Amino acid sequence: MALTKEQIAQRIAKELQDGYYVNLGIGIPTLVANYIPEGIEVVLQSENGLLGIGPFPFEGEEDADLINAGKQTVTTVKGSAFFDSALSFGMIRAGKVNLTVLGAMELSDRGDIASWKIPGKMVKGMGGAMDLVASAKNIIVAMQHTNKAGESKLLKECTLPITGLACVKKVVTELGFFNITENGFELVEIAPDITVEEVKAKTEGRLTISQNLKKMIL
Amino acid sequence: MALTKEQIAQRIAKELQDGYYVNLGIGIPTLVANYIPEGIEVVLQSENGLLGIGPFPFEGEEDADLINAGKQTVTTVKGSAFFDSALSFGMIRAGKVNLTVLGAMELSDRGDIASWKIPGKMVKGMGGAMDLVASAKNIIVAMQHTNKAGESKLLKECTLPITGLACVKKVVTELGFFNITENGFELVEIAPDITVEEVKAKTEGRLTISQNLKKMIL
Amino acid sequence: MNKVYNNADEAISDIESGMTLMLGGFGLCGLPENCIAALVKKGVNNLTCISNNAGVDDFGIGLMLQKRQVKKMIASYVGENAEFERQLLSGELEVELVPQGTLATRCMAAGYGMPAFFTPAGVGTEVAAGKEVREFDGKKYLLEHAFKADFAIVKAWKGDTHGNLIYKETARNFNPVMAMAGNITIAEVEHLVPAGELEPDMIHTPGIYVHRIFQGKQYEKRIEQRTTRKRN
Amino acid sequence: MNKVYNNADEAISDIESGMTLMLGGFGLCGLPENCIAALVKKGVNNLTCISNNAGVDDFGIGLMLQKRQVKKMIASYVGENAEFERQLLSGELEVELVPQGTLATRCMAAGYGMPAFFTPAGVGTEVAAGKEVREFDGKKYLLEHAFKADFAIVKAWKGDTHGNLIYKETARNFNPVMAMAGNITIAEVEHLVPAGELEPDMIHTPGIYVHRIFQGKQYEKRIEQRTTRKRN
Repeated sequence: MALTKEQIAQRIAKELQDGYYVNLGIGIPTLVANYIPEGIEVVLQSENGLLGIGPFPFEGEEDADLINAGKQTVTTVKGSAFFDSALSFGMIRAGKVNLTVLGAMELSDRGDIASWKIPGKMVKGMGGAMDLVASAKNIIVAMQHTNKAGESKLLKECTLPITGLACVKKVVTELGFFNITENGFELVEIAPDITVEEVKAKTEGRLTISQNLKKMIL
Repeated sequence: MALTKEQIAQRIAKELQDGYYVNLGIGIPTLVANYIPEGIEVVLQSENGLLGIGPFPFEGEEDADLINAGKQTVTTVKGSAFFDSALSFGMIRAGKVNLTVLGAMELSDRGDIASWKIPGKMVKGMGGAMDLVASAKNIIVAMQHTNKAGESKLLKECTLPITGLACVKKVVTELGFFNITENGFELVEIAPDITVEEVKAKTEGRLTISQNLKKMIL
Repeated sequence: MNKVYNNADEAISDIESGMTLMLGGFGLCGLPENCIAALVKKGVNNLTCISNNAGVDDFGIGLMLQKRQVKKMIASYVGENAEFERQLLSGELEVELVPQGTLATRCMAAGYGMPAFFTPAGVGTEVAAGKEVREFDGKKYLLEHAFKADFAIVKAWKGDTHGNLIYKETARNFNPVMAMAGNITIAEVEHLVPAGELEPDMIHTPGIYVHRIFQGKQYEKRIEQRTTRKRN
Repeated sequence: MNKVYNNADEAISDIESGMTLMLGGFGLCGLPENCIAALVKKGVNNLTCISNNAGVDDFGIGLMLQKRQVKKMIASYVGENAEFERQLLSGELEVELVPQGTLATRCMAAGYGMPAFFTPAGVGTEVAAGKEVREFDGKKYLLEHAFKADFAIVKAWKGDTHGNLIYKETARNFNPVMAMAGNITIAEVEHLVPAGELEPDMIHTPGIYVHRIFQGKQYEKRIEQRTTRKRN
């Protein structure tokens, strides 16, 4: 069975390590915060100027001056710090964020990512995505494997305008967990009840199957 | 009579205007703070990270964490702000400081200044002087007209290593107040009881005498 | 020294059509609401606006777009705004999209007297078109330039009569870097206090960067995504 | 997450001879006194030290110079130090003098992931030797590069267990920009408190930049120029 969005987030959360500073993008990545493993402490960075994002406020306690990068009302935690947008991207560019989790529209088998524009249809802007992908040493993309028409979004070449070149090293879709190597996508964990053949059929980019392919455990 | 150091500072203080942010270098420039005209408000910037330098502390109230760029213990005033060294020079480079008063070892008639090094004899370093002279739109140099041997320090060309090129527009020495124009030093105010001939004799660089030459009034 | 103005109308009175303005805020958070309202009332147009977002249809810079006061928008993210999209697609509005970190750093660079700097964001993308690319330690970077703005308009939580500013929570965002970058900087604050009442160690923007300050009123502080949890 | 160390000896235990260190402070103000003492005790040598000043003969980095632990000093102002001058003139010590604003900005650039930037300081001087000069808006600027440092060692007033730091008065100086720039950053603080005790709006250095923190002891805080006035 293909993973739900929550399960994709749940799998990505297993990559977290104690002491990590983590930037979670809008959409599936945000859900990762719900699955932080017991016993480890991670600090969530919000690029609008907050380290230490807390849970949503209780009803009636929303503070318009306290939002995350998705413009949602949030709270602080013990040890939170506020700062301006330049310092926020300063710490991102300086490589101080240990893990960045982002959504994508398309991904190439060399790790190129397209996520910010559909020419003629949608131009919302790149926001902080170009800074994040250009800077992070450790990026995991969370995305759907195919579009609504069933076409692969894991491609040989991105067709949409690029957000960053050769920057993504790992991707988790509803079908499995893939590393991006010099041989393209490498399936290392497969979702429960998904077949390798299905993954092959739905992946347009170069695909290899790990020698140590595992069933994904959530 | 040649001006004393205090009188040089006193004359420079007349250039202050209400609302000015001012950086005063070590030596004679520091004395300018003692002659701020009545009724105007200026804010003194210390490049180690303070806007709003107050007077020396009362005896027994010295605070080792609160010093000026000359490493002297100081105090704050109402409206003071602390910041780091990068922001301090940021505001200097961005041209936010309205007036900079500096000492000099030598000055050329094109406004080059030498103030940081005597090869083979003294290498204390430039500190913030190179940043200040490269950035300030309005620099007044406070200096002695001649060295101990009686040789002019207002020269055609600096002989010592340069701090900045063509950056000084005004200089006050014990002999008078000079603008630096395309024709070199222009004597615009002469110290009481000093003759134009003496100024000429003691100035090696190109010198013109203002059509409107005035006796300096302190 | 007199930096204090009575209200937004007075503070923006010499902003003219055709000028370049920086406007602080992220989404609808930390917006200079009073100044935006005054700009709409004054009716200046042909403006170039540098701001991370373009507001929503009926709040923030969206209000200026409704009145077609903006000729060019320089921003990083402009979703959530139908009127913006209409003007963009019809060609009425010129848009330059800049990566968010680059946008912030180009403001900061202006305030730091740094005309240009290298940043990795946008290498290999549309954003790199026409820009110098240089490699440092095996990684490619773009040369980006400091912004220039006739006016920077920012919102702070507290300010004093010397122009020192303190921001609140994530309403800080772009406000400090823009405050440093304006040829003239106008700050509107929720609480204006006499010089000496703010702790000198706790000031986010030193007053040297702020030319005009006034106490704003009737802040709406609209929330874009009201997300909450229930008490157990 | 455990960033808390017991003392300076533990915090610096893996600093090795030949490394590059940044050390915060201006003059004798805001110096990481505990770490300097521990470095002297440990006896590492061949160090490259980046610091605005070199201390005085018997305080600050001067203590490391006495023990000839420093191979190269990168600083803006090194007066007030006879032993320094002796080592410099004898050729024992390599010295690179950097304009103070450039020094601060090269640290900041490292912390902002900005490999290089343009600055006007030093154009036409010895400092410009070998550097790219470029004109922007009719003014000349030098290309300067971000510093790299194995360790940055800073002193703050208060810090929490997450590494968030608050500095006091002009003891802030170079400490925040160096804190951002170290490959590993060690902060010694006068008061170490549990995470949650510092006001999030008032933090000068966010903890993400700080890898190790400990509460220092017996701060001497020597005053270089004790200037006072008498009460009337």
